[in-house]
Amino acid sequence: MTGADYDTNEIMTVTASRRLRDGAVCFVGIGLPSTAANLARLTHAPDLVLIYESGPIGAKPHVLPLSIGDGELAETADTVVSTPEIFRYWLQSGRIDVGFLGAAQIDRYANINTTVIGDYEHPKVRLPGAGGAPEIAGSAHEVLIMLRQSGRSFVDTVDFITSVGHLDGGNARERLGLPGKGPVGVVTDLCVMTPDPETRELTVTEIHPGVTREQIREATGWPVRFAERVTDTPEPSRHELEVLRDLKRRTDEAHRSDAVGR
Amino acid sequence: MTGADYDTNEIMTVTASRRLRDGAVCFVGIGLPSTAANLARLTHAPDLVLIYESGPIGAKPHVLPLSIGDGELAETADTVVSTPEIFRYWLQSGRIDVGFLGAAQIDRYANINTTVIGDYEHPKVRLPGAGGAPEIAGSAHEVLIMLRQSGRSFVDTVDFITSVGHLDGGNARERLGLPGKGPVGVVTDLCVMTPDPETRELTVTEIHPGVTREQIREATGWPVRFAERVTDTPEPSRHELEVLRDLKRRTDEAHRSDAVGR
Amino acid sequence: MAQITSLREAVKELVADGDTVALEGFTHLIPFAAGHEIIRQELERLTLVRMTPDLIYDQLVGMGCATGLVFSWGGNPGVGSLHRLRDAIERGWPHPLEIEEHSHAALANAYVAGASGLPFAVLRGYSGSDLVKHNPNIRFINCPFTGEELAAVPAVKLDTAVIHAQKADRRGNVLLWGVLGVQKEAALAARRVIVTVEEIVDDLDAWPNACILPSWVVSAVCCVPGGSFPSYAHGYYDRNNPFYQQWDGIARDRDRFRAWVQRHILDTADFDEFRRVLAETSEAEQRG
Amino acid sequence: MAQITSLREAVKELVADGDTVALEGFTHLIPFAAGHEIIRQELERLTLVRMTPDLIYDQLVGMGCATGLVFSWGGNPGVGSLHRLRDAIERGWPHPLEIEEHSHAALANAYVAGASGLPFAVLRGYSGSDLVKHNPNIRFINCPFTGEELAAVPAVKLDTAVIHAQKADRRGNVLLWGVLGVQKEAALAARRVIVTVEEIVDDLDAWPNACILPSWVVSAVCCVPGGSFPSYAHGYYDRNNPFYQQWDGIARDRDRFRAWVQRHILDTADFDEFRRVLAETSEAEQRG
Repeated sequence: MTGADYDTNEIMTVTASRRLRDGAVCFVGIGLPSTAANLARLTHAPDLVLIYESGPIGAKPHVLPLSIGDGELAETADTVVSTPEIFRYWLQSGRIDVGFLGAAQIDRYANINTTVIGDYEHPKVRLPGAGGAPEIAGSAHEVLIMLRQSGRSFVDTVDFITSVGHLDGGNARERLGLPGKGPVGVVTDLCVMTPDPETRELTVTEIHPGVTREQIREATGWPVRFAERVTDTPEPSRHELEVLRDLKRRTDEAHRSDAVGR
Repeated sequence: MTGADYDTNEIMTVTASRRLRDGAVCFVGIGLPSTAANLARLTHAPDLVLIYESGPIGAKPHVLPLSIGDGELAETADTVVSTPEIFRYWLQSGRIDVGFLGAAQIDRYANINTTVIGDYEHPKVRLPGAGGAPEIAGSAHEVLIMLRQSGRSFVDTVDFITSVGHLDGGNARERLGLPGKGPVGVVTDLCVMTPDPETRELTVTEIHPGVTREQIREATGWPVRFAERVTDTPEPSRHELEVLRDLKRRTDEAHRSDAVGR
Repeated sequence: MAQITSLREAVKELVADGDTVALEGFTHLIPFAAGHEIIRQELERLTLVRMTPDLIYDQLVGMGCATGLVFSWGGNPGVGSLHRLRDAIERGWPHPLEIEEHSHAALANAYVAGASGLPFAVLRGYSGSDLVKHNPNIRFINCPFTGEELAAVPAVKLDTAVIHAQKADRRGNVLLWGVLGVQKEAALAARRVIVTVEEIVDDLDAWPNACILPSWVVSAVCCVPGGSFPSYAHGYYDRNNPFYQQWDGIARDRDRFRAWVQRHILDTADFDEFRRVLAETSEAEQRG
Repeated sequence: MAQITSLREAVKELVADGDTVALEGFTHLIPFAAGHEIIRQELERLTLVRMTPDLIYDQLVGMGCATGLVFSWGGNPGVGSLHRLRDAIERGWPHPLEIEEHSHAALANAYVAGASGLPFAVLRGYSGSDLVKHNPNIRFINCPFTGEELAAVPAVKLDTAVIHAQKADRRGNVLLWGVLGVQKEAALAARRVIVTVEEIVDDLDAWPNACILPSWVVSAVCCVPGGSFPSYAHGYYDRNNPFYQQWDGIARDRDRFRAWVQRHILDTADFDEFRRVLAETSEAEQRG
């Protein structure tokens, strides 16, 4: 296959999905992470355990949820517990292998902002806020982040740290006594970044087919570093693309059938 | 009817049951309190809500439970919650009108000992311990206590305060900041004692038919006081006795049917 | 014991200006009908508590019913912003809104503390988050055994909790299932509880350990079929995703929002009429 | 992922001398079969945790498997004393037993803290109780918002939790219902989890929001029908009250207790054989 056979969302989703190992317990955010996690479950990781903050444990949705608490999640889960229990018995207890998050804004140390652009008291743009992310970022053994890359979303320093990444780098997390390892990878529509082992600064380690280093530099709000060994992101397989497209088609059909007022 | 038509357990049980008003929410201990509470539910208080520490809320047992977690309680309850939830959401939250307790040993200020006779480190007799009683005694709006009266069970000072009554009397509970009013009555096979409004010392306010003051003095380990107005305990009605005896008969039959090894 | 009554009566009796109120439901069973009734009765100066404000609080905030909001995620799920909420926070329209902002974990724990009769909740959370700098109700305590530092938040204490459930029986016992969110905790953290339900039945037919609110912790039960539209009621109807998408357009513009609320809520007598008028609106739109 | 294995294997692999272990079940689903297997394998120096020690710990303590006990009510429900437990506490037989004694509310909260990954639990309790004087693990803290004083106890942290449940499926997902006690919390507060079940089925057929332990938090699932005798398994068999009454006589006397354990537990290969021998014993007694 050549790069022409899939779009940038598809390679981003497939690349992220491949980072989820079979049998892992994954606390899933809605949107891109949920799509990639379910792709993984439907391809190489059939025993991936999906937990959503609304309460479903072991969800196996046939179509993608549009909201974090869709009935589809409850119907296909092993069980559904209350939201306090999800955060207390399942996340805080350290049972989550991978916290899988999206972000509005991320900085060079993978700190996440989903709260405000500008000043908190007088925001330029008020974003939705924290949701489950701060404790997912703190307690999950590892955090995987997924978002489209641009100079506006990848900034040198976030206006507001909603959910902690590696703070100002180095061993800042250990000093704070955070239980989890924090972000281990950021998957975008252009590349994969991983924290430098020493400084924890996000560094490009994989570049998607057909993407240039210049494109990545332009889409990053700090002078982005490239690892010594930068690899080419393996292309999505035909099977992965078929499963992903089927999933999206099923999802669109399921939701098209709705009509307002009914 | 005359006193000859019922025994001392029966008048104790009937007298205690009459103190539970219809619609009250009652946290019930096993044994005598459970018998009296179910008698109330089957006579004058059909909407009495019975909660057992094992988790049943709104239990309506057809036969008396022998253990605090009998299946009969779960099957007849409105729902069954976990034991932590019972203590957190239902007792600690201040939703219980009446905490209904038994006791091994009680003192003149209605402090309860169910832990040890003698010294804690080198007990003469090791009793079962606290169970749910300390927090029932603290958090229920009112506490009703039921036990057979003797010089050994009614002592001047308990060897060990397992569950707090009125401590050393007066406004000791208020000083401790306890949310509930504490013991408001102790029903025995001889009489009913209630805490003096000022000193909170247990004082005889009702004497069962045929019982003498001398009997009560002999069965009390401190120089017991009698209220200015001591009334005669009303006799059990034929209906109350019939319901109580049916309940006991049903209970005996249900449990006789068991056989070891099966 | 719960009174079985009309939603109009329940809101009139059990919600007052200045109250602290939570209308809960985590994307599922959101009590929209009750939210509309609060708008119809023009309640004011409410402090609203809710993990996910969703459209229901966009409507209440946009109509000026609230002066305070305690929340942990304020977006239009699967769509984007809550424009009325943003307008209130960014530009103080229709009037300023004081916000207390938490994470889901903290607010969920705060509801548990409220339901448990505790003054505060303890959690392992917030470390490194700037929320700590802006919310004085996030504090830190040390474990009396290990010395470890943990976050603490005050318990949620409500004047009135409002939830929607699938079923109640004629005595007012309430059964809900599926995504449970924090509804039980919200109800048990409140002095007064209003429950709207899809149906009132003779027998709940509940399974073991079902999530039930006994009648004696509920103040009023109101039968409002469809009362959580456009969210969903598991076993009854699905989430109406197109409405969530259309809301983005309605709420973007102050005048269009006001006109929509006037026509669909203020000028309707109850939720049934709201549904009828809404259906007319969408037919008209389909005709173009 | 849970291994489906024999109880002998599970105890051999997952319980070691010196471990902190809880065999939980609040009068319901008490894992007696697993307790017997621990006696058969002659495990030592265990610290046992359990709200209600019941006969299962009377047996373990009487056989000298434990050097520590954390508990909140140690009686024979509906009958009286646990004579082996009393003998250990009052006279140090077969050897001294260190006890940490709590109230039900505190120990239940301590299990919740353990399941929640917190180092301690907060409760409104213990005020005025002498337990505070004898248990250094009962401390008091102040609310960082109101200043109110509240009790604190350390979280229960277990090496191994052992519970009995009604059903598991072939993947090792576990379903229990009825009186739930603290089993879920015990399992989630442990590094290793053994679950004995009445039956292993293809499909759990669980209802909404059922109490389920997913396979991935369970170490071993062992099919032991009747494994909670003489307690009960809701939907399978009732509590055997006569056995609880007879235990009073068996446990009163050291030699009679030892002989009973020898014949019924040490000399039997597994729980099935225990049940057969017990049946013989009671027939013999009936013949007199």
